[in-house]
Amino acid sequence: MKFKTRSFDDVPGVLEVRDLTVRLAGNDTAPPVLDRVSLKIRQGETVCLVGESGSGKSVTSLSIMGLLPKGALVATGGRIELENRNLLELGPQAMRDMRARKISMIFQEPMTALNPVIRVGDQIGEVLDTHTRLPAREKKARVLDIMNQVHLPDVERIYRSYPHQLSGGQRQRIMIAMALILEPQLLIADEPTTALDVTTQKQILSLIAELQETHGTAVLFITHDMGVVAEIADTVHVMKLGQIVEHAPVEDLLRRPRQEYTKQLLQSVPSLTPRAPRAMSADGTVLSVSGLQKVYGAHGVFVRREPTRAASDVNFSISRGRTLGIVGESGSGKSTVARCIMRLVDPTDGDIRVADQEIARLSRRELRPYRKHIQIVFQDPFRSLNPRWTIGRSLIEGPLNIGTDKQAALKRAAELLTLVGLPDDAVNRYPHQFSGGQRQRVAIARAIAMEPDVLVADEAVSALDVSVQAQVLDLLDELQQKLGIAILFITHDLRVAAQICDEVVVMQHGRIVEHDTAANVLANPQHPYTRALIEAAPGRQWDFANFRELQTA
Amino acid sequence: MRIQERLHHFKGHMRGATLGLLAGVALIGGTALATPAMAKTITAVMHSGLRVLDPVITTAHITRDHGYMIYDVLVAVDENFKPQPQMADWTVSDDNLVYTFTLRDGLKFHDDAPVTAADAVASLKRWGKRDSGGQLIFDVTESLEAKDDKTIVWTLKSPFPALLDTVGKQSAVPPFIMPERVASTPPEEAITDYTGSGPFVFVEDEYQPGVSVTYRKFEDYVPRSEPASWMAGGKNVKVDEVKWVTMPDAQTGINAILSGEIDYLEQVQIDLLPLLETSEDVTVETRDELGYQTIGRMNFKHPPFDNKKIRQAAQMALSQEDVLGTLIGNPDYYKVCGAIFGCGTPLADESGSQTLTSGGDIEGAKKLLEEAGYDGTPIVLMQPTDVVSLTAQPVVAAQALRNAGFNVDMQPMDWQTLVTRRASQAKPAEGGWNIFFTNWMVPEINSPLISPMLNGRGDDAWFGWPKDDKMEELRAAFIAADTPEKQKEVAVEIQKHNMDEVLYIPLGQYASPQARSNKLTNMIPSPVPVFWNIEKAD
Amino acid sequence: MLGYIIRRILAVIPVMLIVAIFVFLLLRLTPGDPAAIIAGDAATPAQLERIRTSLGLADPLHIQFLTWAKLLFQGDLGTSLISRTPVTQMIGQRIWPTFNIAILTIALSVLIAVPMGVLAAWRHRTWVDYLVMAFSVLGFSIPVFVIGYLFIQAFSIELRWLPVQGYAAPSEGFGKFLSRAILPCLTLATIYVALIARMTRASMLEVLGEDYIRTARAKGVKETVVLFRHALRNAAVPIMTIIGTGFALLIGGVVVTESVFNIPGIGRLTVDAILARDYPVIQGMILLTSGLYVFINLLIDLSYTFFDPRIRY
Amino acid sequence: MAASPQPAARLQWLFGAIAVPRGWRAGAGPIIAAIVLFVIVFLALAAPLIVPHDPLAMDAVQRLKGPSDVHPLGTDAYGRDVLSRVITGGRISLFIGLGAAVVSVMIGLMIGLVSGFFRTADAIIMRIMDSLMAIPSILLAIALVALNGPSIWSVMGAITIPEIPRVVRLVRSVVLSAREEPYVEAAIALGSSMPKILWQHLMPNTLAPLIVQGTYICASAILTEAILSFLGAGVSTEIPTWGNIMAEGRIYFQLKPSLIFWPGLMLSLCILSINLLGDTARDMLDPRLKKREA
Repeated sequence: MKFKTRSFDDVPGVLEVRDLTVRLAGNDTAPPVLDRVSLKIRQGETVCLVGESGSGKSVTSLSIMGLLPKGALVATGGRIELENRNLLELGPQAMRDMRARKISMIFQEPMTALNPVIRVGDQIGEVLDTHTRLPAREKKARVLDIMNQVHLPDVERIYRSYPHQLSGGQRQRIMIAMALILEPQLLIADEPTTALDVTTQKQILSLIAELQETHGTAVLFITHDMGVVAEIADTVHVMKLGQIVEHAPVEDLLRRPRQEYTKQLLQSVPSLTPRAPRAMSADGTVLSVSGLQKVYGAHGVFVRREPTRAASDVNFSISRGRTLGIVGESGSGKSTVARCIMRLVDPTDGDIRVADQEIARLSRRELRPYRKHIQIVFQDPFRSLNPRWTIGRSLIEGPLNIGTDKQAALKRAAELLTLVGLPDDAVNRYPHQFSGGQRQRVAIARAIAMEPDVLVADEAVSALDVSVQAQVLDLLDELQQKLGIAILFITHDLRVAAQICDEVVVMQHGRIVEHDTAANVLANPQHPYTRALIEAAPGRQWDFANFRELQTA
Repeated sequence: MRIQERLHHFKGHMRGATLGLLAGVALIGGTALATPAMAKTITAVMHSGLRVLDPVITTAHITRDHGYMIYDVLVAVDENFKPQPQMADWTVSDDNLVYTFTLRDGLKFHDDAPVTAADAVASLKRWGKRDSGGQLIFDVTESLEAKDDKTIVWTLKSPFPALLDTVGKQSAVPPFIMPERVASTPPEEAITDYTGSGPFVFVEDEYQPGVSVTYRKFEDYVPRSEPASWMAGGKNVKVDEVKWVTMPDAQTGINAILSGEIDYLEQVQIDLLPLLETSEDVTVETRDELGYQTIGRMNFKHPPFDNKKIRQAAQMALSQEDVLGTLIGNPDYYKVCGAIFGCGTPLADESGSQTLTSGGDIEGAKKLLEEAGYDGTPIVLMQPTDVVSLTAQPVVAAQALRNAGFNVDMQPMDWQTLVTRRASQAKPAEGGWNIFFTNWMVPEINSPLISPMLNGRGDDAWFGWPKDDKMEELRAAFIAADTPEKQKEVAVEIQKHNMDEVLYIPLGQYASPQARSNKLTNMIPSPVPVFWNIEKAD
Repeated sequence: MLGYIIRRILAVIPVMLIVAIFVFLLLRLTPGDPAAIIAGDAATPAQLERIRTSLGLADPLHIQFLTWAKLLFQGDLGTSLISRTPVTQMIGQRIWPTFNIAILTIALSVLIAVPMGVLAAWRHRTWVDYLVMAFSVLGFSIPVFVIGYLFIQAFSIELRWLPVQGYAAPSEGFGKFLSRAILPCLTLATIYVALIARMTRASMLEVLGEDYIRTARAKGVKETVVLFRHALRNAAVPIMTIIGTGFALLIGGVVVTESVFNIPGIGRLTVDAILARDYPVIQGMILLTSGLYVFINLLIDLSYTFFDPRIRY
Repeated sequence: MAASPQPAARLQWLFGAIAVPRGWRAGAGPIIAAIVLFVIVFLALAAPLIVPHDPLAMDAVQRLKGPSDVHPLGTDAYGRDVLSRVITGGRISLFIGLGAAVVSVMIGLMIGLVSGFFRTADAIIMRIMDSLMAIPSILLAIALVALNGPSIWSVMGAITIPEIPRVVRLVRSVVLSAREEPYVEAAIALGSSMPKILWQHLMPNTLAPLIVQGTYICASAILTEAILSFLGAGVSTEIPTWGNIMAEGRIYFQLKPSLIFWPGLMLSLCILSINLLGDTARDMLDPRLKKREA
């Protein structure tokens, strides 16, 4: 692993934040959202701010931009210095002048950060309109120039496009072009690649690095992903609950974390090295899929749309006690497969056998007795439990459907809660009283309550912070060992797949491009797409949990 | 077609509508009412909107008023209730069987054709099929024909002393003279050709049913030389144009006349008079001293009002003062009057109306009810909710009847439902009725010949369907009476008989004041508002 | 796009058919007899019966419906039973006052309400916001006719600035038109402004929370530009929708306002026709207003593509 | 049903995760509105006990009198006591408002659930609802009142029917979007039957928006009643409502403004309060707004 090692000791600073304190508006008693945060960014330096959700990373960046939500959060103390001026003291007009000229910002969601009703060329041009007086021709020339610099193809066409006509990566390039067109001294990037696929992420990261090189911009990069940190940071600040707990040059931090919290954070990062392979179990196949196909669209009286093949010719099977991972980027068809198997959507063609029964063509009514054999856990823990139902009621819904006695079901529910590591009095509580990780445990318990043969986990840990993610993965592993369930694990994250899967299926454009044991897929990928995926995984040569380079076996 | 032209026009403007919506609105054509420059126009608000243009098919007052604007009549009654020549003079044979009418010179229809005897005959015949008085005459008519262009001969089988009064009557359906081609329309079908014979021309292009109607002076009309008196005499038009507009809201009309936006308001609600009294530009007056009679009518076909005693009890419970006091309020404009032919008319007599005119007799009514053995059968009382001049009567009557011990089921409905329902002979519980109220202009009820309520022919009678042979005998006697004295004698008998049988309950008389701008002068006092003779100052 | 328009127009057919059948049945089952109105107070039952027959009201219901539907198909709405005038002609005479006043009202309302709503959303939870909200709640809470009377009392009777009633076509002079139209428009606009201002505020509040607003602010764009260039256009679709559905409300208001201000429009025509049981006119009017409602909402759906390039039909 | 006994839990069941946002303050407006509404409802309920006169008793001599000791708000055109009529009028107006709200919400809920659930029925139901929406509600109401006579019931029905399609659309849209929620999909996976999912998972989602919608319907029904009375298609004068008191008094607007003023004031205050409470409920329950607060 090659870290950035340039020393910034004698480089002039661009921005200095000193003892910045941010509080909830009108509430002086609650703990501050930011508690005396200090950081310094120097010319050309990339400072990474890492932390889990709620640690105050984004509030820090918004404070610098002067974009704290009005009436909700206020900066009550400290200074933010840029060019010897305290940004916190600037009036609205003066602050507007700073934005885009001195400091720019790009955001996490390129899907929503661009105005959907204005052509992207105009959106970039608006920066020039706001801060300069250029003739129209020159303005357009500059916009096209920056669009070329961010390596957008066919800039004339894209100039006239609306955001929805562009891909996620292209949109993020537009954002970057917009941020850098006036060559600001500081670029704040708030999780700019989190919503992107790994391959796109890689391109964007290298683009930022390239532009930083050519323009000498300082970058404040906010992320939760240690891999990204390892790839791009000069200096790292670790945040927790509104405070900076540790900061150090990147290599120091990854090799020799001083704070316990930093260590924990690093240890939670799943390794790209596959776990030790498990023995094939003797039990038979519990789920087999063959020739599965799903085609969307295509009919309608006046509409002639190209049908979308969300999945085609998908074949695989899982045995008892084994975990099969389906890995792919967004749009690869992995979720479609999961939903077909669950019969939440009806497959266009193909067979699905669960518990020795073909279920692909059963009617909804005929299907119901077979539902118990296969259960699902969804991605979003905030939406997968009925907010109006007590945990207990959610847990017994399935058992009651298959005729279990209510008292018995409730007793079982309490046991299940203990099993997933929750207090058994949780039965009488409501979902909103639990954290995301806890809710995901409840969702797992609800699925397990049916005593299924197969558990489908559809991005079940993707919305969780790494430390929580690790706990939930451990839980799944534990349950599998105790109950011998087969798990179909759908994820976009190769690290997660490496940690939990026995076998991995890689999907692209609705087709399986590679299917092998986890070890083989990760260590010796055959398909170019798989290879690209693995190469794009940031920080892949670093073993975070052990604070050292990855030891290739 | 007009609408398409407009749409086209509209589209054109929309295409160029870059100047904004306001400009667009300005340009889109509305219904432009082109008024000749400097023309003298009277803008009048009448009591209701004109919707039906055939004055023979309907008895609606507004259509009758419209009839007098554009049509003339052969004979017309003057303010002394005497028939006078209008379009024609007449002679009567000694045996009272042959009436010969001679049209005067210079009569012209609005299409410039001269008025001929044939036109008059056709008009009279159509009227005779529709009007109840006319029917009586035609019952005894031997022949009615045009002898030549100017002469009409009407031969009867037996004398009909009131013929001239009936032909010359002011209301409800006078025999308006129309061209023969128009008058040959079947009497059940409305006419569609509005060529008139009167002093004003109907301007068809500017007619908006229920909203406004415009009349232009008919330059070729030759008025008589006598001074105007009611519908008789010279109809001298002294303005260029008369425009009737409708205002659905009493308040609006008053505000409009106060601000000078209109010249004339036919009816002013008496409660609102104080608003007008302070104005120096507006005069409030009673044009028609006779005014209206408000009445109650019971259903003779169904219990309990098939019982004479119970009808009498109901009549006894009512008090004219209460009804009129609530309906009109201001005593200057109402008159307690027990005469079924209306006070101030030649036949007026108040026999048998003591309880009505002296505040009602609740105790007497209770006693009568008891005697009659009233069993509490609910009385379906129909209450119109949308006619201002009929809102108070049902409410007041219901209270009085309840006080007397009646079980009253007051059923509110709009006037349309009421007029439909009153035609139903079904049992009250099955969509029929027991009692309702309405108003008549006094000239519509001032004689047994024309008052519809006095018809005693059972199912052929007016709603309520009394079968009353005695009344029919009295009416025949009235027709046969050939002197005013004899007529009056019979009329008194009819009055007494009505109050005994309670064919209908007269609830008193009220006047409806009008408001006019002081620019208007010389308006003729008459039950029908007429627009000849009026002058308008600049 | 064309395909979409065709589909939408085809979808209108069953809707209008249901409206037609519904209205027809509703009316024919209503007690009330146009013959009685034509004949007047003194008519006898036999005379009524003859008039009824001559109007075709004595035919069986389905025959009456088919007769009407057949004419309708030829673009003929029939003839008024009362005035014997063709319904199309009556509507033609009466639609322009209503149309002009409605257009002016909508223009006025949008011009007042949208800035109000934008301001309220921008100054969320300040006195400006509360004032706008108070007004818009108040606008919903006072009956239209009371508002109309208050305006007349204030501007026409006390101040004598404007005529109390009546209507003048724009062709008679724009000033004359405006002096008579302004009070009815303001009266009608109260509820419409309340409606649009509320929706603008709600929609703007939602949009102002979007990421791209933050992006715009991060570019240093002025607040007015943020509000009107970035936010308002994104907030436009629900605002347009409410303008469309509010059209039904406008029709209701028109009926009352035309009575209060004595405007010879289609609102009064319809109420008069209902009270007189003038079936062809009622049927024609309800079909017309329903058709207009459907048409306006189709236009509004199509206008979405103008405000939001993501919407493609 | 949640078997939990605590009221807090019931609220939870009703409003779900969309509970009152933290830091949300009602402010003075809704509290005043609640007090005003309470007073009006109390007056209406207690009307027969507290009115000084029989609201129907007429007196031709005492017509259109100004305020006096006997008649604190004067008398109307029939000599009836305005104060008694206004107080009593609230009974019927509120009854019509409440009735229209409850009935249209109930019917709309049923139709909406069916429509959101059965795809085949949906097409037909929505066409009918579109048609009903297209007919201007005030014209429909006048026609309906003319059809059935101006009783309380027909006025209520005339106000209710045009509201139904709006409720149906609301319920249907909530059902359609809630169908996509993972917890509903989880329920499908758990083998719950569709009617059960519809009733237990989807229906409760509609309650909060329906309560809000119901308050608006209630307010607009009271207003519509007044407008129907104005147009001559309202409840009979024997049954006083704010609407028909105003409608009867409107020709005396310039002479005796009090005939319109007092019922108008009560009506406006009442509707204002209901609307304010509805807005408050909506602010509390609107998940989008909550997101912004968070």
